[in-house]
Amino acid sequence: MKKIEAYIRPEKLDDMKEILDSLKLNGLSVTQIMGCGNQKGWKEFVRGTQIDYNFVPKIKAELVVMDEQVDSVVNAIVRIAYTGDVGDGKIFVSNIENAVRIRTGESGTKAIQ
Amino acid sequence: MKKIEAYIRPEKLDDMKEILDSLKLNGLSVTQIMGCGNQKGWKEFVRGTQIDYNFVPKIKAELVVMDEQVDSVVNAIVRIAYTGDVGDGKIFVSNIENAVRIRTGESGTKAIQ
Amino acid sequence: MKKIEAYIRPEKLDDMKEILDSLKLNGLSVTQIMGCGNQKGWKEFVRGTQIDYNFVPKIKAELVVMDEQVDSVVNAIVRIAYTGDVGDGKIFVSNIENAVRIRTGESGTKAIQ
Amino acid sequence: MNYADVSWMLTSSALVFIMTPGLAFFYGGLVKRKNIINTIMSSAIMMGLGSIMWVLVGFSLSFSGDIGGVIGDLKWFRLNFDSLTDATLAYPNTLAFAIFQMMFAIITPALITGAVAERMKFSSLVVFVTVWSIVVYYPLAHMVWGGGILYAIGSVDFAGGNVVHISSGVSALVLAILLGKRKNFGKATYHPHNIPFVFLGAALLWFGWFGFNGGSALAANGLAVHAFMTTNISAASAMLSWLIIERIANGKPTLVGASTGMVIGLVAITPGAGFVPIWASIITGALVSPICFFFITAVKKKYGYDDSLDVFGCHGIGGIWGGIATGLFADKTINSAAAWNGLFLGEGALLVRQLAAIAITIAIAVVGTFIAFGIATLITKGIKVSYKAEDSGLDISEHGEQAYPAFNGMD
Amino acid sequence: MNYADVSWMLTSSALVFIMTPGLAFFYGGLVKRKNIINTIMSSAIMMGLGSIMWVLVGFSLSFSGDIGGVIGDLKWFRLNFDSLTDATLAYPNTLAFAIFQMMFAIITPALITGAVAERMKFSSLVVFVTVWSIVVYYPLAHMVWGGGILYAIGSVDFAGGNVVHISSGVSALVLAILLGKRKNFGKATYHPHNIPFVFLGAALLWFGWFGFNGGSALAANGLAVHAFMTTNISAASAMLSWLIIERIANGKPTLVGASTGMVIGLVAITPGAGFVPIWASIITGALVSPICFFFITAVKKKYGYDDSLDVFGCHGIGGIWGGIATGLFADKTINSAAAWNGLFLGEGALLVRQLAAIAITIAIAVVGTFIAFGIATLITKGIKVSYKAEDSGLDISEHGEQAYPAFNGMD
Amino acid sequence: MNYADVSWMLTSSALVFIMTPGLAFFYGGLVKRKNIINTIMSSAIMMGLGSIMWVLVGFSLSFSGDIGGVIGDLKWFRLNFDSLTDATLAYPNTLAFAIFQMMFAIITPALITGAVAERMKFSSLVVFVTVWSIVVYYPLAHMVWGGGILYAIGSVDFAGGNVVHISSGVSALVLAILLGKRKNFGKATYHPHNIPFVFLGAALLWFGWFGFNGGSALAANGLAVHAFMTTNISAASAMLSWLIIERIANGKPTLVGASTGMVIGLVAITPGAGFVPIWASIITGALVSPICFFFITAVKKKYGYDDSLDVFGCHGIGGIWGGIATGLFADKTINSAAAWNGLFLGEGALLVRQLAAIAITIAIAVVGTFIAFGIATLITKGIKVSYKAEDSGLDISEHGEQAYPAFNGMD
Ligand SMILES: Nc1ncnc2c1ncn2[C@@H]1O[C@H](COP(=O)(O)OP(=O)(O)O)[C@@H](O)[C@H]1O
Ligand SMILES: Nc1ncnc2c1ncn2[C@@H]1O[C@H](COP(=O)(O)OP(=O)(O)O)[C@@H](O)[C@H]1O
Ligand SMILES: Nc1ncnc2c1ncn2[C@@H]1O[C@H](COP(=O)(O)OP(=O)(O)O)[C@@H](O)[C@H]1O
Repeated sequence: MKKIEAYIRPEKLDDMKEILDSLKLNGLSVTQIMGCGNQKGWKEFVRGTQIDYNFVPKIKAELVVMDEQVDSVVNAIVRIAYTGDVGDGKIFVSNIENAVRIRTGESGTKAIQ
Repeated sequence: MKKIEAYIRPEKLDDMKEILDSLKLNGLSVTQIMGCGNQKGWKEFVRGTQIDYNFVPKIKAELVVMDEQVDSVVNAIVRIAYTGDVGDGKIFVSNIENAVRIRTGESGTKAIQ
Repeated sequence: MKKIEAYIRPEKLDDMKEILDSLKLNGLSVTQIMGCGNQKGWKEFVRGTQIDYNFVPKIKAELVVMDEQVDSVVNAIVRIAYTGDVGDGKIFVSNIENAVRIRTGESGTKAIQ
Repeated sequence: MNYADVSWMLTSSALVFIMTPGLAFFYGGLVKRKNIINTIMSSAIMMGLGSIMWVLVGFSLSFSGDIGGVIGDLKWFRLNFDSLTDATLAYPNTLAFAIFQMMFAIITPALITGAVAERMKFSSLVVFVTVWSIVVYYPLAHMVWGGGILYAIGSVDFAGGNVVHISSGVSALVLAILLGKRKNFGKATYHPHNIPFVFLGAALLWFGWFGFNGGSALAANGLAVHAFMTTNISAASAMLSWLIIERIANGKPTLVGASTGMVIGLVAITPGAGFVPIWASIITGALVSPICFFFITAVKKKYGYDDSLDVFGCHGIGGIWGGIATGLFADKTINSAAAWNGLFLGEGALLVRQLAAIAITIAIAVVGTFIAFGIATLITKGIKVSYKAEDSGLDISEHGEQAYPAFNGMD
Repeated sequence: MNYADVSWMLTSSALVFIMTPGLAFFYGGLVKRKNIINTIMSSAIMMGLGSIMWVLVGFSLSFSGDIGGVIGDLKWFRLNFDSLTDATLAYPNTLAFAIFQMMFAIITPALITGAVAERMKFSSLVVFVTVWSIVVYYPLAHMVWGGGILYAIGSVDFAGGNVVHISSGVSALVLAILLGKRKNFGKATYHPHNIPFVFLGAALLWFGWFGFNGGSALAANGLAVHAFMTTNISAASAMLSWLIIERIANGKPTLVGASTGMVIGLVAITPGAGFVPIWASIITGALVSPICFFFITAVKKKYGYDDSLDVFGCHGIGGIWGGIATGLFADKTINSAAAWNGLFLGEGALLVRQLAAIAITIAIAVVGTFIAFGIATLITKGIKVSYKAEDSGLDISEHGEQAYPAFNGMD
Repeated sequence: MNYADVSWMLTSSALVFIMTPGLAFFYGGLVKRKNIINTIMSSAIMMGLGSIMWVLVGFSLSFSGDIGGVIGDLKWFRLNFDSLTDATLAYPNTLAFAIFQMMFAIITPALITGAVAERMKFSSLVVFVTVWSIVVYYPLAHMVWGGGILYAIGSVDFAGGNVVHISSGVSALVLAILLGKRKNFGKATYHPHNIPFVFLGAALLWFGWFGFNGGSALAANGLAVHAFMTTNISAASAMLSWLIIERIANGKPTLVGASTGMVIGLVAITPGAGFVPIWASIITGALVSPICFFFITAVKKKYGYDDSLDVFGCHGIGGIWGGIATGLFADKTINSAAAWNGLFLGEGALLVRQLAAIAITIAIAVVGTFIAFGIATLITKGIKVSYKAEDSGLDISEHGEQAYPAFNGMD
């Protein structure tokens, strides 16, 4: 099993749900984060004085999937999250050694099917 | 060392603390997340119009533990987080290559003892 | 590639940005978490009655870096996050198998350069 | 106007004033988190713009002289009427009256902005409400309260069912259609992001409405007392009937529902507060909820227009029902300003005039909205933000601010 | 009642009105995030229910006629007393008085709901407050202000120490015990989730209390001025003494503490506001904090009842202390409605009557709460939510709403 | 003072009262999330402390007798003047006046606290405002309104430009400099964490200011009406001019900007509300924004002092401009309390006196702040929190509380 972590624009969250359905995935977890990358934050003016915000709000989506699903999921995320502007985000893939479904006690890939 | 990530119901958070004590673990981190799995979200009515919320609030607990502790911790989490209803959540285990305790500079398993 | 997860004091967040610049790193993601470790939480009094908060607010910083950068980044984080008091936090290092930059489609270490 | 009246009129003016911030929270809580600043600003801007315009031209156009029964003249430009501060002068030639009426001129255009929330350019909105005040609000205020044609035909409107609610509600519908839908309309119609704020706003609206309706007696007299009571009872009744509908239709009574019920109960009693008996205010409130609920859930769905926060469904429909209810329940013994009793007391003449007044108000609102929309489109080159701006939220795109910047992790 | 009085009574009524939303925020900020909607709704529902019941039967049962010194009759059903809107009529035969009193009938049952927060079924709560209004509130209002027995024996209660605070506080205790504890009671007694809201609520309560006590003079006269001042001073004094206690006991003065101190200072001065001199209001306020602090921290702990938001500790105990303080400090020269001076001016008769009135109030509250509890249990088949509903929060389980749905990540 | 005046004075007092909680939200929303409790507490504490001090000594020192034109005596200690509650007594010998003035004595020291937000020890703050009230506020109130020297020289100050705003603004600057900067000053000057709260506060301030200025007529008369209108217009005008500046300077109009504009417009009109014509209130408001904007963005940057929430930039500078504007635009026909017309009506005498009064006020504020700072430093052994406390936030370090404890993940 692999874990896919995608750091994407918040407004793309609605579309993430579609990935689940279309790829018949089992689950997804989403966190609000603040990110900083090539997109260097933004400026606000408070009473005329410039304030630099170094971090921009992003969404982190985590999906644990089976090895053979990784490519299609990553491709699907790239497709929905792409705008072409700086700040589109990144996807990271790492290894998951075991999974357990709490409700049933199943473990291994069964837990995420 | 292994990292245990448990996605559980928010109301189970209070009980997580007990696991630490009973298993003599050293630490735990908790994040609020929105999840989506077999439990497909819920409906709200706003002025009589149905709104679908695709994501339900969950808690993600992260614990880095020594290899030999993994099983007992996972079992303990399953025990407290279980209700039998859809949405109980999942636990994922992955490998951690190194750990550092900032206060002392200790690294490796010493950092989490 | 490696992922560095640092659980640090919230007030140290401002300094994290400097690490990026000084080490020429490409990105960083930050999450608010509640943590519990050797620092056992704190007490509040509500209308004279003591309430125990088991969890203290922390910041989790995630950085995916190239293998050769790990040591310098970890050292830099230790340097800025250190106060010497309980609760300074921990850093964990794990393996990342692949990375994708959504904007360009680049993958592997190119995605994080 | 004696000194007790001065005390009550100033108090009422302060109460009506706080309704606009109340509205800002009512609306602001109902939108997505990334749009609350823009939504609050859309109401707040009227506190500045509406005040200055009123003092310069608005009061004069509404209450000085009469041109064809449709609008006043500019003789009181800059409020330079005689005896400016003589508190004992009779209406309308008194500053206390000008203050009280100013608060109405502030909140009415602010009501419209709920319909276009989450997608209209702020600069366009500023132009729109400026023009709209001139082509719709001042004329209507003149026609109803300044001795114009709606007064002449014998229709009554105690505190602004036509002037405030039908006008803004209908204009909201037209503007929402002209503007077009939100990007995700249909997928995720509503996203109230802070329901306690919705309730805070509704509570401030109810609180302020005591001045709105109670102050419309223009004196600290029995009529003010009466209007205060009918106002409270209609709000209470509508809140309960809305919750009962929700309980039946969706299983659970909600706080957004309770807040909505309060507000439409207040809307519905506005034209009749000083004309109908107390028992009728129970009925007025009890019926406004099913009527509005039907429009919001069924009619809006059917026609698919994107009236973001149901300004038409609440203020337009609620105001129309209120105007009709006044024609049904008015009682001359309560207020002799009504020339006839309502239908329930056996006279149909008033009801007919109420219907005529509603129709005229709708016509003016529709035409005026087209004009204001046209001018706004010309001056600001299109009135809708880009999809990208919708995505990132109007707080960032229009105001460069985030409502709760610590929310995601910064302290 | 002259026109100046009308102005002041309407203003006071609006001020008392805003106390109920204030209470909703005071309570709502003190509960867990997942229960704020339910907590606000528990107060808000009275704005609807309390108003309608009052107009239909409440005012009549409280102020029309007298049956055995205990309750009025139904002659003024639907407020159909003569000269409905004659603002110059003497009390109680005036609509302005009915409006002012209505606001008290709204907030009193709402006070109780803090004791059962986070675990009572909303439907049960609605039944409970309906019955409770009839069996406890209207009788008490009649006994104290409608010429009933508490008036007859010569006890005094300026603005509702017995009628509002002791009645609700004692009923809250009884209901909390009958209802049973929250699932996690003891582990995590309190979870104020939004302390600025707690302060917002307390500030609105203080603001509104100027109308509550100041308006209870029923005229814009020197007594109103006096009551306004004692109200402010007792709140100020109690706030300071609470903060001093916290500083000594726990090391740090808190904002929840300051807010609590304000409120109990206002509670304590309620019965005596128009009877005791200003210096006595300093003492009344200064002492209410240690008394209530003791009950909340020591007595509650000892007996282990789950009065979620300390309604008994604040309103019950604070109200009892206020009734006693009135018996200690009353001064006939301030208000001749008191037949005797207080103990500090050498007369014991009033104090004895105050104690008797407190005892009678407690008895009525206890009996009435059992009745209302019994009826609510029967009609709604149990009044407590399931443990599962407690876990997921009453906002979802009872209202299908989340207060801040963007909180965890949705925009 | 007749009964209508009583009604208006009590209403105005309640309105001024709610300004302090309003200020608490205005300031509280502007600070970092971890400091909102401390910021609210800094204002809230005055609701207790200011009230009690006022009743004991403040009113007497301000309005009883006269010592050298600088301060009153202690004859009315504990408010024991004759005919305490006689509402018909002439000013200042009436309790209604004492109540109204009390609200000013509460909010003025609270204003200062914005300058030292996020870094001053709470205990030090309590000592500071106590001493400051005695050495700065009561003397100034006496000098201006109690017949002292600022009255004697013929300067005018309708509702507290000198007494309230210049005094607090200048003291804020001095105290901010004496206290020293925040740890991260310069890096991250501002962190408004909750902009809706900023707007809520500003809206409550505007609402309350109707009582502040309108009530300063001390009667429900034409002057009150006039002051009500100028107040509203200056706020409106300043809000608009601030937004225009932002639009030009930074591209986007902000809600923090709109809120700031409102407040400084209200500050600027305070001294002249009952002296200048309506057209002048438009100008007064329109100009205060560029003046304050310049001080906040340019002067503050240049000198690098850390006035956290721009109390000097808003209240100090805004108040000075208001005092000058009164000297420019005053019109004796509006209020004969002014002995001369303003410069625009051809007389320079008033302007000279206004400038003198401003200078004297500044001198008193500077000296008084040094004294209060010295005493606070002595008693509480240093007035600044540690860097560690700044890091963890003053809510935890000073009050042991978190504003929104559910924020990071707890329910
Ligand atoms: N090396 C990294 N480690 C962790 N998170 C990262 C890293 N690089 C980028 N991110 C996350 O991805 C988000 C988008 O990155 P950014 O560099 O702006 O996008 P891009 O260059 O692909 O347009 C950042 O805000 C951050 O949250
Ligand atoms: N494959 C997955 N990857 C990431 N998170 C998951 C995955 N599956 C489930 N989750 C998380 O676990 C939560 C509970 O999952 P769900 O499928 O509803 O539980 P179950 O089927 O075990 O009853 C989800 O809300 C989500 O946060
Ligand atoms: N084993 C662990 N797994 C996950 N998170 C941990 C672990 N140990 C510590 N943490 C995180 O690090 C934070 C600081 O840990 P703590 O033990 O208090 O620090 P230290 O002992 O280094 O002073 C905790 O609040 C928690 O968020």
